[in-house]
Amino acid sequence: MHILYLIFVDPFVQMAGAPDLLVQTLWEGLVGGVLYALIALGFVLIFKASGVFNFAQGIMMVFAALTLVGLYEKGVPAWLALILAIGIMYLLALAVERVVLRPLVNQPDIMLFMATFGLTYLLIGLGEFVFGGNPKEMPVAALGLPKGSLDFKILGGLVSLQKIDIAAAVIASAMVAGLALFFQHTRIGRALRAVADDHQAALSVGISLNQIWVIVWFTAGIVALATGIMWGARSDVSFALQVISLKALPVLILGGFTSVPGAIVGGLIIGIGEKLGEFYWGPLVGGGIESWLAYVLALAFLLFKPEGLFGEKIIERI
Amino acid sequence: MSGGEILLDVEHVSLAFGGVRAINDVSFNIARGEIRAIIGPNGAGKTSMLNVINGFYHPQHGRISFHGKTRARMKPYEAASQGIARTFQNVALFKGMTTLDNILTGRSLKMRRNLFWQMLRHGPALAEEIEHRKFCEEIIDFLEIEHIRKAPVGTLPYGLQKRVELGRALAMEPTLLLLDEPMAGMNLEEKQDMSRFIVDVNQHFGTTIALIEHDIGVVMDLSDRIVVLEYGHKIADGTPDEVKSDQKVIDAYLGVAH
Amino acid sequence: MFYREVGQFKTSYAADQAIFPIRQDRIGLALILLVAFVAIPLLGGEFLIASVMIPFLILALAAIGLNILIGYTGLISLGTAAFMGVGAYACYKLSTLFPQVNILVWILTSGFIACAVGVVFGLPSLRIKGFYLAIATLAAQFFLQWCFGRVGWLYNYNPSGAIEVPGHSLFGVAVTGPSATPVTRYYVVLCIVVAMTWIASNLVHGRIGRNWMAVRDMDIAAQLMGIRLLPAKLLAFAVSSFYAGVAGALMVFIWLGAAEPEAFNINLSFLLLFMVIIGGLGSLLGSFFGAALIHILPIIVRAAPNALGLSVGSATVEHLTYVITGALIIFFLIVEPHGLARLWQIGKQKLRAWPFPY
Amino acid sequence: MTDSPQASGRDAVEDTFPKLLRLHAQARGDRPAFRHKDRGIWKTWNWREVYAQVRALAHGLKTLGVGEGDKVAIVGANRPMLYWTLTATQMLRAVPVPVYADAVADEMAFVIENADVKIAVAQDQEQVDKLLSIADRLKFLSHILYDEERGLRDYAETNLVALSDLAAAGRAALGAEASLERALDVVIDSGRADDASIMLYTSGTTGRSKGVVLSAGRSTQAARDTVAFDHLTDRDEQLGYLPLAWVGDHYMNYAQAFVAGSCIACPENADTVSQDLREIGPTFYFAPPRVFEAQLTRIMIRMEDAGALKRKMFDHFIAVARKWGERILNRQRVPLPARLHYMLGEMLVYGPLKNALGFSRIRVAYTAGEAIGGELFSFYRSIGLNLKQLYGQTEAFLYVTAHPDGAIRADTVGAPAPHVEIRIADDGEVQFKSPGQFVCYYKDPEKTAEALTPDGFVKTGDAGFFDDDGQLRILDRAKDVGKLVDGTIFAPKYIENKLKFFSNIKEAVAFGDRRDFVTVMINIDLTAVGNWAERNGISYASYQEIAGNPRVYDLIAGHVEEVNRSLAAEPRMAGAQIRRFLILPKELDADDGELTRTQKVRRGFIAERYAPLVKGLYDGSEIADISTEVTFEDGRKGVISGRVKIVDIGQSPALRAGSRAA
Repeated sequence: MHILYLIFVDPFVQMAGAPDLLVQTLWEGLVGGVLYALIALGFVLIFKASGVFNFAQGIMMVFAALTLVGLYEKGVPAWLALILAIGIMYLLALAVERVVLRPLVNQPDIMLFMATFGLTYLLIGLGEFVFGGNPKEMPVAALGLPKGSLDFKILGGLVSLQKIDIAAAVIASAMVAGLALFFQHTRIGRALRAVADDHQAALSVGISLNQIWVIVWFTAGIVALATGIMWGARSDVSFALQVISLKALPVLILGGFTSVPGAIVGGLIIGIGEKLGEFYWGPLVGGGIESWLAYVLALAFLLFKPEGLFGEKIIERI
Repeated sequence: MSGGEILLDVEHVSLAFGGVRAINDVSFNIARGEIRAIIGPNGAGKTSMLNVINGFYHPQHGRISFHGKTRARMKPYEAASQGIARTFQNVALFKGMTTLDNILTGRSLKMRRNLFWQMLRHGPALAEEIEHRKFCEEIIDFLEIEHIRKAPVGTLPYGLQKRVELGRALAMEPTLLLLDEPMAGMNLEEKQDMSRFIVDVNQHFGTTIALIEHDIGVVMDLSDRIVVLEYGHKIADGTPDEVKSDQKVIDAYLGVAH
Repeated sequence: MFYREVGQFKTSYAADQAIFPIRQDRIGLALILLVAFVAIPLLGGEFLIASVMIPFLILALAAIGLNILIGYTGLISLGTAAFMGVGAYACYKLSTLFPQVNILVWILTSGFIACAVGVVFGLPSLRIKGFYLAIATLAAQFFLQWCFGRVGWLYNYNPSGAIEVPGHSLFGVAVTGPSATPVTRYYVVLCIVVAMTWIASNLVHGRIGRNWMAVRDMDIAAQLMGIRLLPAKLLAFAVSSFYAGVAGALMVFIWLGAAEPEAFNINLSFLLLFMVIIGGLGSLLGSFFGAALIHILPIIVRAAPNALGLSVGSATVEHLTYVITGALIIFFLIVEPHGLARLWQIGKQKLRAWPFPY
Repeated sequence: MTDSPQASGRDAVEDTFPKLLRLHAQARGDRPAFRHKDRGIWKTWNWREVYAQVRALAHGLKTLGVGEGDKVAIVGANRPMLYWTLTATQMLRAVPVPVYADAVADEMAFVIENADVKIAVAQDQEQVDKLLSIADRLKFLSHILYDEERGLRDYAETNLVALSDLAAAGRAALGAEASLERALDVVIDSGRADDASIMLYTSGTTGRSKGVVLSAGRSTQAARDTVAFDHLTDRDEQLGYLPLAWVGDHYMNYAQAFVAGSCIACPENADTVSQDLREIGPTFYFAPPRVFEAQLTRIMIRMEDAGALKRKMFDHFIAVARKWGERILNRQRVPLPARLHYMLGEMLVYGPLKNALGFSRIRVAYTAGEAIGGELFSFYRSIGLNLKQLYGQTEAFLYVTAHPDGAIRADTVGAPAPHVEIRIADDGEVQFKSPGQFVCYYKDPEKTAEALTPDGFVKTGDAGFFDDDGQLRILDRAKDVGKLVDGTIFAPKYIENKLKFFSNIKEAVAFGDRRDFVTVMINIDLTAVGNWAERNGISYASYQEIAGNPRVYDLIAGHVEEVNRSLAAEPRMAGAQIRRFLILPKELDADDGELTRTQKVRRGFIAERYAPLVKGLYDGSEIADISTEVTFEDGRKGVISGRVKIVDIGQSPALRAGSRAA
């Protein structure tokens, strides 16, 4: 009886009791969610355009951030480091298209999926090999990102929002908007959408598949970079972030592999969900449930709606 | 033959994917021991009909009774255990396995030895394995594919793959055998072989056969009765001669295709 | 070239169905076993036995388990490490609760416990496939790993949060704990691995194996053969996790001697996956190849520079290993998706057809 | 008829095959006697089982009214059941008449009618259908038996019986009634040496085919001799893949196996023979030259695709083999280094090669039927395959001459087989008396008389001669052998064969009878020459064009000179070297009547059809014009005409025998 109370009543009592804490938690979750959403976003881009389930998307984020910080630590001015980082993401996109996608085109998806595992390891190894494995600090100031926090006295308590988080939220929304426009109103964007539907169509637009892949991976790279900066600003930059980046996967399952809005909504759900879970229910089981809550949510979700919130229904033809 | 006992009865079956109506209130039956053809232009719902019969699709309306037992929603493996076997339009073999193993999978319903014996693969398990190997060898002999017994099916020419697939279906000792375009993409000689096999199966094993085929000549020779579908509707049903002379059929199908 | 198959005709199905129908292969196998059972213990140094062979065999066992799932049944799992963990922790609990019971019994029992857990997490595999399933198994990975860290009962509330293996002996010979000699531990592992490999090969060569492959190659047709997907897939999960569980137990009890939850983190799952990919999907032999490569690679990377007289930090070694492993994966997927096992097959075919090219 | 004089004094107790079978059943009952790849595995029967089975069949046949002297036709591929029925027939002192399985209904009808066949045994539905289609014409035919039931279950015919049922019934009856067993034993014992053991119909290249009657005593005797000659034992394995109706199979497999107690393995079906050969790995093997030829071609083609290094190695060791292989096989003295070199080759090439071909375990291999190319012959010997030639005839129950171990040469057919007496008639025809010598042609005394000399020698109809070391050489059909004006023997086939051993030459037609010198018309082999042309950058549009190409002429001229050289090496032939030749602008074709259906050149016809060319060959002109009708692939007729170049060829000085061009 007591246990049921602890699970189904007590948490809500707490929420009501300390609304400021609730708001704080929600905000935390929201920001986390936004970042998940960004990773997932890059992922969806690639999946839509090249049908590749890019397991390495999370690592690309860490790699991008690491490159940026690494260069900065090597004395490169932040703005230049940023540009270089972007450049490297472009090279990466090229390399991936050449070395991985092109040879494996027409292979079963599962092959490409596994190839991205290889990519993951390659990037981890490379990043650490070049810049060293020790955690690094994101040069927030140098990148002109705000520091410190805004505190509001509301709901009889204190809610403090990290400026960086606000920035993150803003930038994230900006990027989403930007991408949306890009897809709707540019030739390439339309081509990308076409590819998602069928590859011939893309060619008709007059862009080769290979180019498209490069573009997509590059875009995903930039998204990764931005995300990486945000994450990095909130915690140190190291491949420990890898674990966080995997969170993008359950997000995808919720959102569906092919839906941009799905990625965003899914991200928010997961982000907020796990924060609330951790904060209000976690203590019941000794905390730390953040590490798996997302996956279990996703799993539960899979069983009832395999195609995700916004994904197209998969009809099996015989 | 068509006078014989009814083996499978399809009554007023309708099937739709989302909005698309694939089959529309179709009824026909298959008598035990006959060769029954389902023909019609592409997209007439022939394959869907087969999929309904062996439980891949579940019709929204209508009922299907097999062996007199009317079924609600039947799973494919249930259909299999009731004795309905099937080959596919585009060969659906287990590419990673050899001809022999493919045919052996057809026996899996008949294999009883449990995990324990399977782990040892000696005594009863091996005995069972061998007993079924013998059966499969009969099929291999029947289909004249001795020379590719141990070859991975992925590497075989199309015509032979079709033959192996038939063998796999036969391994189930089905009472009703559904053949989806058994001769698609075959050259004349291969077609003749395949027709011979189909007739032999029907006569020597007494297997009832329902087949979809585009080669009208073959259909007319092989089948006892023919159902003609068009856009999910049944437009004719009867002996080859009846169907041949049916005006609707001539307009809808023969006229178009040939 | 060494094959002389003329006159090796089969007069019974038993002989024809044998797993090694060619005499020369049987001889080869015998030689390998001879080396494993006699030569290595006699001639092998402490390092070879304790740091190369034992881990290699254990990893190979886990790889076989995973291969049954991915290679034979076509179900991707990223949670193998967790299932190994279940085996390890189960064995730890059981052997500490009932120390007097023969440790081998517990090692196998913990296999069954892992098996049960595996089935639970395998349930979704009916509804979902491919990457979806992969992600679902991540749930197992993280949830179980969390349990190992947070559920004190599992590690007997050790302040360290780790599990230390108490000494156990078998017929008076110490097989676990500090007092156990490498050779004894090696023999324990070897026997178990050989036995379980034999069983695995029996399974995959029989009805069950065929059903798995049928599900893998064309699940629709498989259903038509009367194969029910759920039981087939769950059985694959069960067997797979059983192997993982036993491997996990061995890993802690025979190899490491102690372990923290981190020992079973997602990286191990990845490594096992790589072993299977590089070794060869759908090949038991491949599992051994893969395990050997992935396990020995870092050792080589570590040793190589020293041999060249350079000194390289252990961190760098790790990074290099990562790079090489990653590159290898991509390389194999592109060049030979069926991995080392297929290369082996091709080589063998060439020898059989010698002097002809095919 | 009594045993031929040679046989006297060597009579053994087992003078019939049933008696031999009984002997093996007692002496080596557990040794394998027959194998058959059936349903994927090699079903094996030991001698005891076979004996029991044959007795059962015999009794079954008896119940169908088969008795002494009755004829039983056997139609089908090599199946143990058919071999057994054959023995069962002999057991009843009836006469088995194997019929070629690929014979069309009419040919079959002729044989069965001519042999007064009472019961026909068919392998499967196909043969049964053939038999039924002609049944009404066969007054004596009472029953048709069959081995493979597939498709025959629901045949209405009442006189259609499954061998398995017959055997089962027989077994049951014998089991029930000991008296029947004894009765059967009595029949077996009553079998006599001069019982007709089998009738083999010689394929009718010349006129109607004749039923060659062979007696039990002589057959077993002949087999005994050659079994001893080649040391066959009950450890030997043979592959029964040649037509039952051909003396080759009946002797090499059936007769020798029944004498030696060795094992006969029957392949699964026609298209798995080479695979089955590999699996069984026979120790005694017999194949016509064309089989070995095709084999070699396949080897070379497959090696083409091998990597450069591997091919180098292959060529290197093959060269080594050509140099030393035969000497080593003939146990001649060979320097140690060469021996070691060869051993290495055995490990790297010859061994694996023989393995790939299924020859690894062969102790003795024979080839016969046509002349075999020296190159070809020594290739197989050089890689360690003990390949030998024999010269034989159905009338001799095969063996007339054979290569004795140690004295083997491509250009002879060997020395007289044991107890065979050979003489060369004045007209050069080879005549013999042999242990296995036939009794008569069935129901054909004139033909029989024609075939025999007054003093009981058999005329082979082949011209030949013994060379210095007592080995026989066959030149040609006697009637084709002619003389040049100067009296030198002119053996067209002999010369043509020498030419045809070159892969570039498909057909050759030699002229010279009653002329001053020898000339030939040559048909190039388009595939071989085509490849050569490709390699040498010679482009061509048509057969006619490449045939006329001067460089092709040079190529062929080279071959012709080669042939002259080897002719020069043979005292009797040196005079009959080729003086002039030309290359025909079209391929000789059976559709145009230039070849027989069995691809033999019809010299006379060609001579008149290409009269202008023949004239050109002899009036010394450089070119001759010809226009002739051709039949195209699609059967359309057309006329091709053109000028054909004629070339003179230098003569090689006649050498003394001894040094010989291979």
